[in-house]
Amino acid sequence: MVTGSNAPDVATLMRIYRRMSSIKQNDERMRATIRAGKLAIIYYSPRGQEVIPSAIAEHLNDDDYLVTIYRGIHDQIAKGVPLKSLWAEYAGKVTGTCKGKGGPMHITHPETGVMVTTGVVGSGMPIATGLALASQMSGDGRVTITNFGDGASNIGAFHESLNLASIWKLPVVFVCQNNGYAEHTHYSEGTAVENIADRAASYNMPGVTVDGNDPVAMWKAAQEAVARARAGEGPTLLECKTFRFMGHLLGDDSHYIPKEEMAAALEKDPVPLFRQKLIDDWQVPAADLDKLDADIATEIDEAVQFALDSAYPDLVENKRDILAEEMA
Amino acid sequence: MVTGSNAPDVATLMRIYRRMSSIKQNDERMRATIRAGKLAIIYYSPRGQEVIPSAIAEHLNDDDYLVTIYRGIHDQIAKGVPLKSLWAEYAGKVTGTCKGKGGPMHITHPETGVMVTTGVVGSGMPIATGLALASQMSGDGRVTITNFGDGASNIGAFHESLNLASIWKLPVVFVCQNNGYAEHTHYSEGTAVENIADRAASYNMPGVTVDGNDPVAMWKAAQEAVARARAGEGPTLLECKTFRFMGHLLGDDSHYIPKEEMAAALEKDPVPLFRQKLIDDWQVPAADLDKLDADIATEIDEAVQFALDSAYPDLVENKRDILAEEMA
Amino acid sequence: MNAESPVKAKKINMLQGINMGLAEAMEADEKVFLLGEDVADKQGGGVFGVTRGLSSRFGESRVRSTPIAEQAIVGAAVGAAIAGYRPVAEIMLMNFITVAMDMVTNHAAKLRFMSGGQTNVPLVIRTATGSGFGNGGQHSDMLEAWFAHTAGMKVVMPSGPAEAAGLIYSSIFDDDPVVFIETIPLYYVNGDAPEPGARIPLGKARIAREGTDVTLVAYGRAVNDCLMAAETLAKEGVSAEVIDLRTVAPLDMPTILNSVAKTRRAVVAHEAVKPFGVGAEISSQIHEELFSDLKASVQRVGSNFQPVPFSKPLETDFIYGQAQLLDAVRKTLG
Amino acid sequence: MNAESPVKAKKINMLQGINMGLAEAMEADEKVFLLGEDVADKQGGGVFGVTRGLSSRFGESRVRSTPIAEQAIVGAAVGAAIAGYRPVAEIMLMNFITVAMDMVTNHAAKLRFMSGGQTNVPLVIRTATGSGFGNGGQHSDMLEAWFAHTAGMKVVMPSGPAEAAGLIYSSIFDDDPVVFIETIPLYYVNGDAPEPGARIPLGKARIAREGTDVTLVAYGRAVNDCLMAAETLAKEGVSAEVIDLRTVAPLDMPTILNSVAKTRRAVVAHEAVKPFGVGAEISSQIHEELFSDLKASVQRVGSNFQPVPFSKPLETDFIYGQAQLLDAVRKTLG
Ligand SMILES: Cc1ncc(C[n+]2csc(CCOP(=O)(O)OP(=O)(O)O)c2C)c(N)n1
Ligand SMILES: Cc1ncc(C[n+]2csc(CCOP(=O)(O)OP(=O)(O)O)c2C)c(N)n1
Ligand SMILES: [Mg+2]
Ligand SMILES: [Mg+2]
Repeated sequence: MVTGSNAPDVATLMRIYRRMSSIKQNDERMRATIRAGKLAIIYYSPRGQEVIPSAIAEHLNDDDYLVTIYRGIHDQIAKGVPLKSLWAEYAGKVTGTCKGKGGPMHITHPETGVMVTTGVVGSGMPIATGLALASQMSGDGRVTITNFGDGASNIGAFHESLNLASIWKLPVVFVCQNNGYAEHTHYSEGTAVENIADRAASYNMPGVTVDGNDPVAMWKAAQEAVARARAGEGPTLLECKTFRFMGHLLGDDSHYIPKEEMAAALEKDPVPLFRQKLIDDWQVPAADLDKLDADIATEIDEAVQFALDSAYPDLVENKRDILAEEMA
Repeated sequence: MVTGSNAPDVATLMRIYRRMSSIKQNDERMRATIRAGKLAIIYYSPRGQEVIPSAIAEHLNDDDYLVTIYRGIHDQIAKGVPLKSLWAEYAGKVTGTCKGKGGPMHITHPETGVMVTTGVVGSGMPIATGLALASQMSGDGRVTITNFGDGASNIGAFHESLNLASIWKLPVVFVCQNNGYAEHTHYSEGTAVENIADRAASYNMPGVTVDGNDPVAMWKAAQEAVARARAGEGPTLLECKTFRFMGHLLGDDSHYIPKEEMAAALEKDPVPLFRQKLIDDWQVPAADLDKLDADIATEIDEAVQFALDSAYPDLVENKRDILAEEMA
Repeated sequence: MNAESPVKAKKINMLQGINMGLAEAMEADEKVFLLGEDVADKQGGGVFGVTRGLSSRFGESRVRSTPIAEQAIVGAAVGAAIAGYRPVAEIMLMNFITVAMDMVTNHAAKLRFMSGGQTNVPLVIRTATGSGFGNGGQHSDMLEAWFAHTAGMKVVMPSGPAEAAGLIYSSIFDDDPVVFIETIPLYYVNGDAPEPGARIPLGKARIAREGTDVTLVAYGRAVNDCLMAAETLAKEGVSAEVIDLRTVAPLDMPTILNSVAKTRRAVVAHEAVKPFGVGAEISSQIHEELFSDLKASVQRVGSNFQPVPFSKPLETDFIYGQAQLLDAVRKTLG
Repeated sequence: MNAESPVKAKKINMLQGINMGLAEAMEADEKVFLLGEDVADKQGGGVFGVTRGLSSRFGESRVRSTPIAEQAIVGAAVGAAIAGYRPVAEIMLMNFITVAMDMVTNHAAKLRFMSGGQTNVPLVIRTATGSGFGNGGQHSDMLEAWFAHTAGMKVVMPSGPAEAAGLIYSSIFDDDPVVFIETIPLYYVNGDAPEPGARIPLGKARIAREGTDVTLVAYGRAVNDCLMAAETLAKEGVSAEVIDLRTVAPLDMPTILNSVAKTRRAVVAHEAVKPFGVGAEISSQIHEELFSDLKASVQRVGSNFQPVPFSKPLETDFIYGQAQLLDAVRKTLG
């Protein structure tokens, strides 16, 4: 849904909320399913980071490209990957986005523009420049979004990609989801700059720091960056400040996060806050939101069931998709 | 020779000039020797960039570390590597700095602190952080200088190194010798920022752009950066604007450089200009400079002869220095 | 079984074994220091906890958590090494070394030679990997063959806790750059603790089990798999000798060739994919040296030639199993 | 000899051969584009001139000079490839691919598999290397074994100008990622020009010379060295068959095995250092398949296991020569 106005209306906000609620509920169900022993996976929860992709999605078309990372299920849901296919991939089933071969860290779903999900920190960015280059060369008008963490901004691939994208004025938005930690390392212990967005100065591109937990601010910042890319004016580095509620991966007890920091962050949980805001400031009836939340819950129920009921891929899949030609 | 004053005296300037003259004459002889068919090597001339290392050297001790690149013979000469050993290495002789095994692109001479010369763009910087880390941990007071080109500032290793050096406040100076071209690519076609020094902002470190062809300006800028490193205050990104007179490598006809740009640069050849300045502004007798230049010429004569007269390494050297233990 | 029994060795796992070896090395020489992502205790002592306790004991100057920047990590280790330190760099997972291969191949491996012996690079790169944990395509690769193919590097791969303790210590005090590869599944397998101060020299293989009919050459987790296969074979009346290489580069060919000269049959097994793997080098050398003594061609066992799949049944199918090991042995029995 | 003679093919060198193949591919499909350092004509059409004239002909949008940023170069190629383009990325020298191995190994090679076949990566990485030019330790390595060991990659290595023209074309239109390795010394050797439009399929080896007594398996510059050795052997009454692999991965084992089944003796030769090299895989497979047919063990010839030295006599000693090739053949003759 590409929009051009400069303030989101209530319908827009409701769509953003819907995505946020999907992401949050999906995450809760995922953790419960893992804890119940029904899914044996390494899980990187996006809880706390729901707003960022939910707001960006308002400015994207289905065929705009997305590149994301291991902590990317919120990005994928917001971009529209069907929950059934996602759950089935997480469960390693043949009905998954990638027939179960990629797994949680490697979701690909071209129909919704999800081209690469990578487990190597920073490595999505160079590839995103290539997707954007393809769009520039073909003139297909697509924009590429590439997500990465604060920690990823310290690796070489970040630097090379932003420089190349700027030189070539590529239609790409570099979305840094700055959640304050890289695994167990606090932002300030790995990153020699106050705001990641300040690094845009090294590449002659706009660098914008935005409250990634504020749906309206995110919507505006994303609008500008996407519009700029789509207009052929080049890339933007968009730093979205947020927080990671569940640690690096499921099971992480967040021992390295000061208790007060965690408590303060949880208090500002963006999903209930935004829900309340919709009720208070936008007069959305609570019942509407209840209904919406419940619909999502049902959708998730179905997705979980679908995934658990689906079959595993046949072993012949181990010979397929390695090269174009099937292996002997 | 560590100095602390804030303006160079004539003795200092004379030492700087001596290094510059050495580098220039050595380069001329090198090119002549290659053209005469007496040396069959790929040669990256430093002509035009004489001032930078000549001025920096004033602030360094013998045991301060230097990391440089294929275009590094000016850095090595300024750091004090004996010309005989250099020429012999260039000639692949056993009397060379590295017994002829490294060659022009890989000069190592620990006695004068030359620890690494690398042929891989950007790769000296990460190693320089390690040398500086060793000094920080041991408290030996050494400073590490790492040289690289403008083109190298676009590669990932640059980014990772500056960030790490800043986080750890390492005693290292990142010296970008910005000669406007990376091989045949003009600065502006590869680099999305006006000054390389501006990139320091990404790492919370001072970034200084200096006229790398002005000995006094260079002396001052280097003094500050080295002092800062030595005082434990951390790294500096020092961008020295200069020009490469002889193209990327010997034989390069510089077809990609606009004629006017080249002509203007040659007109500002820093070596004769500084020579004249010493005469005009500092009342140095031309005869003194003639003598100095002539002494250098003699030294180079001897070095060339030494290299040509020296033996090649024995073939057993192909089994040595691969691992600590000699190969069977 | 009583853990306190004087004749039984204490049981530890490989995480503990490596931790012990690191601690002993740091104790022995203050030039030994560690760096890597999250390695200090503030961050939990490494993602698997291998370095747990060490920053508390030796200080954060010697156990340094780094940014996510593998080129800088390995580069800093190279620089410190040529300045006289003995750095141990942790690359969290082996697949991530791919961003730092320049530092390894073009620098760590070559600086001694290119400097004519003036700068040696006594560093260790510790890294973990291995399939079986649902980590998928980018977190499970075995790349030891790359390093073994690189002159100037040593490659060490322990098969258990005591092995790991003795080998990491020797790797640290070796004057050459070492890639030390830790198989994640082995982290959690218990074995006898080493005698305190026990050292294991690099470049020397170990006969893990003696036998007369066939030689199984392995390293890392494949050693245990081969020992299991040897048990099965023993029941069938086949006496298998199992060699734990310990060091993949340089190879201890004398030990391999002595064994195969005796058994006249050999199988080489590793978790890495088979084509162009370490097994090919060993197989070739055995054929070259013992061609007329061999009763059958040397067989190789490795994982399927494919990216590591995520889905559990595919992942299980990916890695070689007992069936493949036994089949390979049976092929040599003719 | 008259160059205009109708029966004689025109002579070109490998630089021209590759240039021809690139031009034909760009002509055939506008999805083909080139990127790399200095590849456009403004910068001279590549450091060796391989891409000379192409930006003038096809425009700078399709022949893109890049910053020095190999991760971005290969990454951009990967991204454009999964979006439907057929990028040809030039990595100036093979040693520089070490900074971009993540893009190759973890991404180019795996995206097809990890996506369950949804994204294929039809890119070509062209790169040049080879010793003999005094380029020293960091500019001469042959790393083809790394890529061959990586499932999902193809590795192509031409032995001459017409070969190069036909193989680069096929590499570009292959739907899998290809590393295309150009040996610098071969750039300047003349050979017959290809027929216009001649294509050479990937994965198929070529019998470069027929023979009956021994099979020499080679690729790249070693093909020419083996042909030379075959001449010498012929004078001694030994008939050597020479196989030019063309594609190192996947290997054309049927062609190799057919030949060795006939000759019952084999030597594998390559410029890469011998240990853990491509020769080991080929040797192992020959032994595995033809053990009882072989008259002698397969011999391998490769360069010394050391960094490439600078000094001329050392560099000459580093790379295998005719003597080693002939020795290896004689060993198989027993
Ligand atoms: C090249 C590389 N190095 C290390 C890792 C291990 N690792 C996985 S996630 C992570 C932290 C990334 O932090 P950040 O970029 O802030 O993203 P977040 O997880 O906070 O979303 C690390 C170090 C990796 N996957 N890739
Ligand atoms: C990683 C890598 N990529 C490419 C090259 C090839 N190369 C050698 S020098 C050079 C240009 C470097 O330019 P710059 O950094 O400005 O240094 P200058 O040569 O101008 O001193 C290039 C691309 C290389 N050596 N290493
Ligand atoms: Mg983070
Ligand atoms: Mg330059």
